[in-house]
Amino acid sequence: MSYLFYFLPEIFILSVLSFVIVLDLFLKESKKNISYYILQISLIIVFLYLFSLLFQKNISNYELYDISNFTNLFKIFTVLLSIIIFYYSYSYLQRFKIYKSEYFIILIFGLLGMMIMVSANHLLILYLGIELLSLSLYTIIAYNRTSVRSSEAAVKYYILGAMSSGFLLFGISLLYGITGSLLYDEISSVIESMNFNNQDFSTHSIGLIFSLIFILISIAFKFGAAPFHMWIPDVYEGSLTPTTLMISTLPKVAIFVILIKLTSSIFASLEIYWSEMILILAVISVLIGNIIAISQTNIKRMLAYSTIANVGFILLGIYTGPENGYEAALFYTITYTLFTAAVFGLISEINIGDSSLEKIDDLGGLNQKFPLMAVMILIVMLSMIGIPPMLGFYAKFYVIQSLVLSGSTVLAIFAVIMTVIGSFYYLRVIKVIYFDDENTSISPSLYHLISYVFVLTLFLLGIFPNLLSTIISFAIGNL
Amino acid sequence: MSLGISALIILLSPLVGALVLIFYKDKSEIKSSVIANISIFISFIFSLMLFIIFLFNSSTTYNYSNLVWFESNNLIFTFGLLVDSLSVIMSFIVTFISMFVHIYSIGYMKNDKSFNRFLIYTNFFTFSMLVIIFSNNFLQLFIGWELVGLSSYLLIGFWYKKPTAIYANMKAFLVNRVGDIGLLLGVILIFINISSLDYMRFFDSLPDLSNTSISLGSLSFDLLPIIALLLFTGAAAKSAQIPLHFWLPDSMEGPTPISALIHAATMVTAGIFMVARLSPLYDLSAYVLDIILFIGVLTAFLMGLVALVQTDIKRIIAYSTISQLGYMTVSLGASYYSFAIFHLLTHAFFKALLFLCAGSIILKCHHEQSIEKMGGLREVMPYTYYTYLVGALSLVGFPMFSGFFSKDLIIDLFKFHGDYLTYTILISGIFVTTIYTFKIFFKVFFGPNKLKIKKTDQIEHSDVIIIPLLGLAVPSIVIGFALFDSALFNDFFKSSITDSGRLETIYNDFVRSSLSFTLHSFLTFNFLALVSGLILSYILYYKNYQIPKNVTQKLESIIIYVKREYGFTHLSDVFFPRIFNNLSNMLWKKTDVAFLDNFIVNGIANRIRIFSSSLRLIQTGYIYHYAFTMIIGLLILLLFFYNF
Amino acid sequence: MIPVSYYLFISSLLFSISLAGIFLNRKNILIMLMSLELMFLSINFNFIIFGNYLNDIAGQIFVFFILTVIAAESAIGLAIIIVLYRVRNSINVDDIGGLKG
Amino acid sequence: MNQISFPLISFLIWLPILGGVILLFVREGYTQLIKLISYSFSILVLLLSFYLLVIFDTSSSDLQFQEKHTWISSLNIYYHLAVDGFSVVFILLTTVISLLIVLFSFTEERSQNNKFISLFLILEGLILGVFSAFDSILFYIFFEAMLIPLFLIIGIWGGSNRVYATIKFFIYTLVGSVLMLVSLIYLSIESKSFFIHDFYSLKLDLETQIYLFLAFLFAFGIKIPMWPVHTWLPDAHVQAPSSGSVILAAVLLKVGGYGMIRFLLPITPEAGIFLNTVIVPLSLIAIVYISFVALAQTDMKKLIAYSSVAHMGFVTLGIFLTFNILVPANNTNTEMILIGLQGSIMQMISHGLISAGLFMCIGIIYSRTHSRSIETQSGVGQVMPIFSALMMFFLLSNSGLPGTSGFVGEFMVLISSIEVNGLYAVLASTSLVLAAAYSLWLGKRVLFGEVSTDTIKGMSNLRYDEFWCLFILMLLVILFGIQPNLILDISHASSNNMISIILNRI
Repeated sequence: MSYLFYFLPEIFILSVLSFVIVLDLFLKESKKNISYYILQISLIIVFLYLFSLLFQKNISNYELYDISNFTNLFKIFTVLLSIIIFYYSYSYLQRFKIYKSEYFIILIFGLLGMMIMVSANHLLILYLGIELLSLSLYTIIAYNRTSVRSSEAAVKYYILGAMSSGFLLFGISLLYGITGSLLYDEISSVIESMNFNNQDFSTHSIGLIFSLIFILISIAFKFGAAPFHMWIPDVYEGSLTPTTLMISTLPKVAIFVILIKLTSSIFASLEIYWSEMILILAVISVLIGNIIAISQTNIKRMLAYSTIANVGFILLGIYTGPENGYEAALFYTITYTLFTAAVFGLISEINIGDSSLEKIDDLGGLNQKFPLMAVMILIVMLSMIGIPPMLGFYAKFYVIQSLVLSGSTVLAIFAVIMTVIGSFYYLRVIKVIYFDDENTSISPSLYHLISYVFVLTLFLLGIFPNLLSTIISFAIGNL
Repeated sequence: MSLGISALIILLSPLVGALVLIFYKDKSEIKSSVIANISIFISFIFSLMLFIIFLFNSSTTYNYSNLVWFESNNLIFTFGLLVDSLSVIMSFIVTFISMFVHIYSIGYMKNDKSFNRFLIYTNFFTFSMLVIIFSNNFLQLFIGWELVGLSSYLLIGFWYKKPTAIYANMKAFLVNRVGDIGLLLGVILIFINISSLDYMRFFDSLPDLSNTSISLGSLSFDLLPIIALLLFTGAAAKSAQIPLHFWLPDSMEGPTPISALIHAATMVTAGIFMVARLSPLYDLSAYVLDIILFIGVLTAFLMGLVALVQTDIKRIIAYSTISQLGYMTVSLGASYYSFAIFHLLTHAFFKALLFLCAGSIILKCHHEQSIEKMGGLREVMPYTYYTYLVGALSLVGFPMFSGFFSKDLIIDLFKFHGDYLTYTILISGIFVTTIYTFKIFFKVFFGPNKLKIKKTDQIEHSDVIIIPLLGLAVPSIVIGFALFDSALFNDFFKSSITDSGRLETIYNDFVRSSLSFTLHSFLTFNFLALVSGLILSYILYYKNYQIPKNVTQKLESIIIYVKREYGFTHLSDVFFPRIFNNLSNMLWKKTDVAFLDNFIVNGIANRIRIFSSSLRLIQTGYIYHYAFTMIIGLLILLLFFYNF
Repeated sequence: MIPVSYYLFISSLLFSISLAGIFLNRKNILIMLMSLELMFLSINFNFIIFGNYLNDIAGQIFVFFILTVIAAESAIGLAIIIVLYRVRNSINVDDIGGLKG
Repeated sequence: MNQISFPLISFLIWLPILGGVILLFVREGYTQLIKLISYSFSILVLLLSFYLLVIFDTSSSDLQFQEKHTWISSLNIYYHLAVDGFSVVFILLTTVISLLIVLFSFTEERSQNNKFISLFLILEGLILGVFSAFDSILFYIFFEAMLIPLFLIIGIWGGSNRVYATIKFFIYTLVGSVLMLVSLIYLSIESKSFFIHDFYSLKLDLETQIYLFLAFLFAFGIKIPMWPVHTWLPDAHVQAPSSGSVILAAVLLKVGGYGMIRFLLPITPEAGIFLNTVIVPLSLIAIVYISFVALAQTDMKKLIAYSSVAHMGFVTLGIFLTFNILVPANNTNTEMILIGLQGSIMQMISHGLISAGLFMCIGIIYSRTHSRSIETQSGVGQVMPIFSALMMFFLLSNSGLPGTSGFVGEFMVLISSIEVNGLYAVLASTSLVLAAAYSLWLGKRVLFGEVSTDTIKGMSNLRYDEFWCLFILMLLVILFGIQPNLILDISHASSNNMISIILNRI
């Protein structure tokens, strides 16, 4: 039973969940926020516990469930991020008087799903994790019952998501049929043993490529890579800002981890194929994301497209292969996630009149009224463009460097040109904030100390990126 | 007292004066004029001293340079002083005239609210002229060259409210800049070939350079003629030679003392001075001398004609200045540099005198400048009358007047060498000169007093105006005679100018002595031309005989044509400005804004924007389209990798 | 016995039909749900075939998991559709196009 | 060699930034406090830079006062600061101009003055960073970061069309610099380090060199700016507030020239020769064509902006001609080329001072009449005589009058150009006339003539602070005109070294 304590986080979260669900029934309307606090505290506990796990020596790996330091770090990151997300969501829901404990319960379910899926060493577990995540996402998008857009977004995401999990399953079934196993290691060794090359057209190779394509597509869908990105703008726009905040950050990291785990274990010997596919997806995503984002007026939608572009960048990083590409991609993912969290957090704290911020132009002249807020957004936007000394610059730098290293300088140039085009729409936000006339109906919520601290930390990370980069390389080392 | 120190004092004293004038609190006319005049006076005294020293011992030269401008490895640019007979005589001229002009301006510029500024400019001008004169290297020459250009710019535009003035000064500066391009390129050519800008180094290395050649693109030239030509363009611009002459007449917009100082006596002769200074170079640069000669002759004659048809008193004298400069250029072209310098000397005095007279006339006539409107001023202003007469006789080269010695020398040169074409042209030049000079004389001082200017019982002007007139009249009479034997033909320039040998021969075979030269001159065509010119202008302008109508009709068109300086006026005032204007506007509006900016730069941005707004339409919002795109993606990947 | 490829053919056919059902359907969302069900059934079919073919139990087990998950999923789906119907009184596919561009 | 105990250069960079950050938190109202802080910081920095100059060993060409600390270990990027001759020259220019700008910024009324000045201080720090960074990525970071403050300065305090101008400026510069980033990364991979001097010893084949060359040329050519990519400059200048134009023209453009000397010359000389027939004409076009364009302007700032482009043409000419020492065919005298290189540095410095003066003058007129039109305004000279004298001085030195620093650079560049090809020299020397034409035309129209409008009649006289800004600049211009050695000595050893590096490449 000794090894159980590696699963303790998941178990703990689960038990807390069941407790809260029950407890919530017996709480008065006015007291319901207690369950929020309980969940928040339990998250913090989990965070600390996971942190302590980092320093465990002799971590024996289990064949079904992966508890390496890599996944551990990932869990730490997700939990940390979800604490912040919880804070933002809570303040938002309180402000708009739509607080319900279920919101957080569902969030935690999603978190659990992610933790499971990244630790999965077995395709079934992976599937279950992904489904757990997706189901909670479906519901949380539809959380805002009274809004047409929210439910519409939910429907779209639901249909397409189910479709994509269908793809995933189809791929898994093919894989299972060909290799006769569901364990990562076994599958990879079997494929290894097949050692076929491009000339080989056996049913096996075709089946393998098919399964690869199907699995990749479903991952690409969850990741939001073009041309499987269609749900992203609608969902981002449709759902509540904190929900968007959640959707745009945590799942991305989880899916990214899945992607590099699959590509580095199961499909390791198929690199010639998947790198090509990822390249195609990456280029399309960067193009579509950056270009369409220019003509957006709704800030959430604009950020959705920018997400697609960023995903393209991450894929470019992965394309360049395990030796240095993964590190670049991981760095990029982390940076992207942090800054998306920051920007959506800031957006969620700005009211226009008595509704939340939608149009970019509503930010007009924020600088005159709330200079500090304006500076925060400025920092975030510049980082998203990739202007040094912001963190975003190093992310782009990593990716471009790995591209040049892998000899595809043309791609590097393409990437930087796209960065320039991308700067158009980020600059527009800055322009609206700093150069436009003041929009009187702006009113940030009162308590955004956390976001100041958060953004300031990010800024300092940009000045001293060494910390982050060392952690990243440590994580990749433990993959 | 060493030459160097005194030269330095001569050089710096005006500058110090200018600085004091700038920073001294009290700007009252009295104080300012005292400061200015003292500073000029000091440098005059010293240059007079030097001049006398050199009269007795002209062979001494003093070459001193150690003030470093900048250095790169072993290439060093320095400032320095070169004191020899040439620079001494020039500094004597400059300071002398500058001093009298300063005195004169006290009266002339009286009650001008920026009197102080005027004196600052004139002091600064004197300084920068002396920089040229005493420089011992090309760099300093160029710097002084530009500085005199600057001060002339400032002084022409002194009355900066007058649109004509600020137009004229800009024109003057730009034309001079055109010349400066040549000068600068020449200087740099010298530098890159001898890695130094020192005159002496240059003269020493001339033999080596004489057979080097440079290539511009495909064709290649001998080096020295190119350098000589480039430098001469600079000289031509400064000394207002055709085709770069047209700035000088307009420059008369400036105050009259300035016309006397800068645009008659000193600055415009800088070109002549430079060529004389570089006589070793020009001796070696074959065909360039012919070009110079040609330009000189052209200028001397044609500009005289233009002077003939002018009516503005100052413009007439200006054109006559140009033609006199032409005479100097001619003698340069004949490689008798000393004669040019000699004519420069005499011309400086009598032309300054004439301008100052004109100034006093204008002052009397309440700034009326057209001679047609004047008349009968003989009784009103006797001093001016007599001094003008002196100046006029000296200008036309009446024997024994100083102008005669220098000018007839130049003309007889060609008789001596048997170049009769040039000789005739120059003689007809004299004829013309005489006509217009006495045209002014008769029209202004005789005839009816049109402007009704009363003869006041007290003196015509305050002393500060009369004294310079007299002070300049004296040398206009005597200096030619005084220096003819003692200096010019006494190897005064031997140490600084290379034509002493030729001087020897011409002196022994032709001139013999000043007296014989004078007496002999009464029997020459020069004198004939002079007298006939005198008579003609007496008939035309004193007796006012009307020439028959039809003749005037015939002449009318020609006169107009000549008035327009044979089309130069049109070229400079209409043609070039228009060309520049259209060209620059075209380049700006069409190329820069329309093409580069709007088409390329903003064009790309707009195209991206349009592309984006059309691309966003693929996001239709319908689930089945989304699903469809997913499936398309699936199929594409499948097909792409199926036939691997 | 029947070669496995036949079964595979059947299942892929089902899969494709379900895909077609999703993007050809212009009327009712429920039909989309049905086609999704069909899709999962085809996948289950796959798993069972392979499990049988490899005579390995994992495939069959996987099917059970899928079935349960699908059940949950369609429950949520229906719930969402009800929400949608509440706010807009129609579950017609063509009416769901508010978010676009 | 020549090490000192405390990190002088870090102080130079971070002090102004610190000052700027402090200013951000000062309330707008406390003008005195703002003045105190900004003056003290900028003066402190100025003194530091003088101290740097004093203890700088001009005889040696190697890096001095090095500070090297690991910064991003996984990328082996170092926090590596140092100075050589080139750096010191530009550092001094920056500190002097910045102080004057701070002085000048208080003469104009504007909202949020504290932020305005704090942005300037931050900008100053970043520029100093550019001039002293020797790790290429650190250089790049400063190079890019400079955009941010100026972007805000133009955008917030700019004129009516400021948004267009500032975004154009931003994107333009970004396009150039990202390409440079790629080539820097390429170089770092080749040389296994980001240290700039390690790039110098790389042996690159011609094709690669050409690509790198074009990338760098694009980056710095936009910054300086060179001919076809100059179109951001007029807009940026016209829209920027006066102080913004001053720092833009006086210092930021020089970053381009500095970068060319640092990167183009030593890293890609063969490419330089290969493309010589393209790039030298570009500079000549900049000189002649842009001078004509300047003639057509009706807006003072635009005119001066274009004249800046023309003057920068001389800088690039001097730099590009340096490649010719590698061509054995036309046996060029290295000494002359060296003079040309030095000349382009001199030209940058003098243009820094002169354009600063001119933009301040225009700012002074604008702050009184709220118009920059050349057509409608005239006769300023009668109302503000002293001011007009100063402005006339700057205009004349802008036209390269000997005795002012404006002449020295052009003279030196002309020397090297005539050494290489007489035709270049002939074309370049036309600027003698053209520059005079547009400068004097501006003076003629605005300063001279009758007073045209009542606003001009009502112009208040020159204030003391304004006067001192201009006066100091004038003194410097004259000083460097008479003693250019003061500048040239500093960079002389480095230029020599640069030449030898280039010669060693082949």
